[in-house]
Amino acid sequence: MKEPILRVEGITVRFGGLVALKEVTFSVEEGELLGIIGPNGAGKTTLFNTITGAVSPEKGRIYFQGKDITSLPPHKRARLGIARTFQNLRLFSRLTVEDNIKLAMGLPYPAFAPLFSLPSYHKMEKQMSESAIALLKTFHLYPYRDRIASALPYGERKRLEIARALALKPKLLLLDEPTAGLSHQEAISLMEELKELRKGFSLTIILIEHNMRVVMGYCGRLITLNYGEIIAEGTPEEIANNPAVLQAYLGEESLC
Amino acid sequence: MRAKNIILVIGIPFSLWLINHFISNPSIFSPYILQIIVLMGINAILAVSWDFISGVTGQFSIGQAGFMAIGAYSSAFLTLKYKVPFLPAILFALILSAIAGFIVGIPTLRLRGDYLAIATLGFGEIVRVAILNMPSLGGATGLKGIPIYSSFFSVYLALAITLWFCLALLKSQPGRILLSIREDEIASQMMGIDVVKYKVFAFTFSAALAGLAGALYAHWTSLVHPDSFSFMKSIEIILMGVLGGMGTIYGPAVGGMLITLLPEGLRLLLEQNPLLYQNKDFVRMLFFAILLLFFIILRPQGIFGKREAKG
Amino acid sequence: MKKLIIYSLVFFVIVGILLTGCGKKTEERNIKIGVILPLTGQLSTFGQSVRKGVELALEEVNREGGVLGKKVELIIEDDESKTDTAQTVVTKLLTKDRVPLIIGEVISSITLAVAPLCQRYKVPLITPSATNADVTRTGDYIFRTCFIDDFQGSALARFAIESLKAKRAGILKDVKSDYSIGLASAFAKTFKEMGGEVVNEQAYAAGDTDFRTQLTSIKASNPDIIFIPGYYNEVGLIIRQARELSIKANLLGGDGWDSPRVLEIAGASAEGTYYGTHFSPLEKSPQVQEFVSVFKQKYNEEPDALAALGYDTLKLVCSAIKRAGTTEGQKVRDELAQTKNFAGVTGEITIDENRNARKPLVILKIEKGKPTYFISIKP
Amino acid sequence: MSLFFQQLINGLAWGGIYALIAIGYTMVYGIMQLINFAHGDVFMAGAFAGYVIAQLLPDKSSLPSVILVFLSAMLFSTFLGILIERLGYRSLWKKNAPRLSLLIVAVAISLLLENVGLMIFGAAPRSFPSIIPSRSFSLGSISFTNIQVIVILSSLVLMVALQLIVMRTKMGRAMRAVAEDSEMSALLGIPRERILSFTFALGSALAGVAGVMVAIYTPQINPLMGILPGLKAFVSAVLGGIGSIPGAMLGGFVLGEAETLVSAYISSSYRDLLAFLILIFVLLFLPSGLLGKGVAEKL
Repeated sequence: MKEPILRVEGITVRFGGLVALKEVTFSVEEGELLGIIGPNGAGKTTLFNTITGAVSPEKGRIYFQGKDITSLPPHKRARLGIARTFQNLRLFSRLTVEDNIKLAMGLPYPAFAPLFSLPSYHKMEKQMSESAIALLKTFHLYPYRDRIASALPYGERKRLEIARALALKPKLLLLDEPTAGLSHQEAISLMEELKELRKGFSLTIILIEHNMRVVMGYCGRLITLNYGEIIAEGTPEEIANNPAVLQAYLGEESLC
Repeated sequence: MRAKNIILVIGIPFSLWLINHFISNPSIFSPYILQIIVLMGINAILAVSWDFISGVTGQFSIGQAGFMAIGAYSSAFLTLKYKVPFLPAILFALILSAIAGFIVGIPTLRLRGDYLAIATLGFGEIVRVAILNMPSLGGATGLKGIPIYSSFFSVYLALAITLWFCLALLKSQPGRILLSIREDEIASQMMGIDVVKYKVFAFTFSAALAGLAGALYAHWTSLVHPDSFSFMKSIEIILMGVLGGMGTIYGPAVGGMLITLLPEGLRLLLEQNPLLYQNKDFVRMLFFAILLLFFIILRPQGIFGKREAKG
Repeated sequence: MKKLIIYSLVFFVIVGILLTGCGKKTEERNIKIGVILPLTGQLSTFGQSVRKGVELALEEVNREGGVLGKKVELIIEDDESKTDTAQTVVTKLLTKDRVPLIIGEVISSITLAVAPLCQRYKVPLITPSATNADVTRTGDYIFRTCFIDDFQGSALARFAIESLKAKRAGILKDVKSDYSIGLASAFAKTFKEMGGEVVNEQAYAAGDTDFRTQLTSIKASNPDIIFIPGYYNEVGLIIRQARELSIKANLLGGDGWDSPRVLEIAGASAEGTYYGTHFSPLEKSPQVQEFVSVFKQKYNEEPDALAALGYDTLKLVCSAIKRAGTTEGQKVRDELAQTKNFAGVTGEITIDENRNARKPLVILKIEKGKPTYFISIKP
Repeated sequence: MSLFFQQLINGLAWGGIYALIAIGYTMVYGIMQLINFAHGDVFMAGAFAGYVIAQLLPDKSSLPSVILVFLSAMLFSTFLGILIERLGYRSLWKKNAPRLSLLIVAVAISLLLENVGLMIFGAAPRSFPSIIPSRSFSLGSISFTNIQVIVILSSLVLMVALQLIVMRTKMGRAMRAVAEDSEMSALLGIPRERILSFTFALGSALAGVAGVMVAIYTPQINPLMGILPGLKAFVSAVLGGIGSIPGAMLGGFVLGEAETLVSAYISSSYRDLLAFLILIFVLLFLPSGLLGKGVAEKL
């Protein structure tokens, strides 16, 4: 059995008195599309923050490709190939669309290179532009190339954030409510694109979503969080009929 | 691309050297105007140094006067007491203020927004009061009789180099990274950028530039005393940056020049009106305050900044 | 397009400045003398007093036909009691107005800052009241018409020991002023040489308003005299707060006390304090009484030491130019250097080899709310 | 030993003054997360208002005229505080402009007040008419003046009064709610603008009183007298725990005493240095101050 790309073991996070995550344990296989669902405040985003290093857990370990990354700072985890988007869009609003993408490419030449316009500087800048443009084209954002991020319509900004995450050439992509605020049609086309990308970039995706049609239609496996605990794990069908999940959502009409 | 650079790298110093002969000769050109022009250059460097850390990297600093003081005093101490020539003294001032920037940068950069601003203000005052209590640095009455090594040429060459360094960085990936830290530190971290390392670099680089300006200032006025590096000086530097247009580097450079030009222009203007002339210094600061308020509320991006489109 | 406008605007501004810069000054009809004084800011009363004395002397000189057949004109500049402003303004006097000679400054720290400029442009600078010894050491173009702190300090120490029978002295000096530091060290040196003991030395910074902490620790060493070589703003508060802390010791100061503001701030608590200065309006000599009456007639108030020094300085400068026969810097400098017993209201002025003046110190005592003549000490 | 107690008393007076000004900083910061740089100058404006009224009064040291001087200072500072909030901060705060702009506006207003003061009153310091003739008492070898006692007592009384207003009255509860979560309180129908003005008014009134107290205690005023005490009062607020009113009081007295002891036992030129060293220390190692509550960065 190949080593799972991500292993989360007994993660507990506490903010003052409030227990945000309690003994959360699960693992993700390479290439999987895992969905995380649960009512508001169940700890979904806190889980993402813990995986990406923004929040340090009180207890528990996190393994990425077999390596223990629990105490790594966020930027090192990103370099290892963990990329994410945010629930409420954290773009670099006064930078151009292209620059937003380039940000994920680190610093490919020595800091002083631009001062003396060394050849390595020109070569790498050209390369960065090319790969950025390629990515923008796949996300149909190329026309907005020189506009500043805050000038884009909402849908386009959502796609830009995902494109920026992909510019990190990640192995694991954490999407925090990617279809939130999108029309049904836009959500479906986004999920189709993500399916293509998963194959193209041999990508593992973890998705936090409230849009049940998206979750049910596209995720291979689902985990349900409630009050910081995993209450159910399984294929979309199993989850749909799981009493604990229904009870957690209380009164929501049947899932499928 | 290459030819253009060579022309610039040789052309600018040569033309500055040429102008220097014409402008520094008291019989041809009035030293009073020269004095203003040199101070314009020094203030431009200071405004750019502030813009690099506050406008570009978004770490609001009210302590530039502290680094300027370190640069001024360290270089003056060497040239005055040990007869060290000008260039090594300037390099020493640069390095010392860079080290100071590094030492101050690491602890304070964990702070956010106005806490950071107040910490840098505290740092600036600590430097001023420390110098005040160092008898070897002339204490409260300052260092006098510093050899006048600065000239139009050295100041504007330093300004040219400062602008070249900062603009080259700004237009390339290091600049983008610093700008991303200004825009959203957490997102920048998530994109794999070691935010602390870059903030400390920005702080150190900005401190070095302020130190350079301090060294040039000391060797032009030939007298430095702690009061000319009070936090009011830091506020004046902020004013230049904000009016010029934060985050553009060339904006604050022009802002620095205009702000220096203002009091002299005001002095000539006010000479006719005795009452205003009587307390012209307050009129100058009053005018600054109103100008600052006008810009912040009506045109926050300053003269050269780009309007932020409302998404 | 917008960028183009802005760039061309900046370009024209710069060219404009460059052009206004050059151009020579035409020869002037009358003799212009530069005067640099603190007319506003922390020490404005000093500047105002010197200005009154200088302007009175100017009237008299011009009434008697001016100098070398030309009327004398003053260009009076205010440096707001700040060294940076003083430097800018003196540069303007030297290079834009091209004055042959400058009277000023009043405060030691500021005089020390502008003296190198005058030395560089070979324009004589005469300070009426800056007593710090280093001032004239800047260069051979720097003169003064008052005594120096070394003399004032030792004279005050001699006065404390001989007249006030003091044994244990406390000192409270202003760390921000060359005058105060120089005077304090001169006093301490002579006081110790004459058998006295400096029991406690405390410092404050100009602009402070609360001195109770320093005064309390001085009080604990129970001195019988406290020497306070400061300027009048702080001195007034120090005297008041000292009496509030029921400190009974004698309080002694230098010419920095010579301003009506001391009595205004300290009020009744200034009773029985002493200070040394250059001049007292109550001196009996006919020349002094005549000066006092003319001064009172013009300004209906009594002249203080600084007004008298200003008056003497302008008269001395005019006599030097008359003797030199020209306003050329080098010649006027030589004449000034050879001044021998010039009869001034503040006493006979002889410029010694260090270009300082040897003058007596006048000690005044504040009695019934008024400074009264007590004793004068010869150099 | 008596020297130590004598120094303590000297420290108490300034402690009270710092505390009164610090309260203004803490309250405004609690609601707007803004360091109101102009607050030190409101303190100065109070002193000058008192000065102008005292000049006009015929019989200066009668009880009614003393009260009139304090009242006029409080009213003028309150009016100034509200004016600053209304013209300077409100438009930006409502647009929730970046905090940087608010900080720069604060600095600009502070410059404005200082230089208007310089234009009208000139830079030379003025002595404040002694509306309370100072009489010194002594307990053993420790001597203190009636003014010191008045300063210390009145600052304590005002602080207790303020604490009552904040803890007991409806307006006080609303203030605390807005400080806790201003969006939520707006949703619950609390008129944020009025609360903001009320907070500025309260803080400025205290600063105005502190201004008159310093004017009587020193007794000297000048248009730039607000800068240093303003900064030190902010240090007190941060030391006590920004946002907590008891913290501001504690911080004020601690800083007042620390400064006095440092300048007594080390040297007075390190007094100002101490304030900033404390500031840096607290900001780095004790961000929530002595009594403050932690401020977590919402992700």
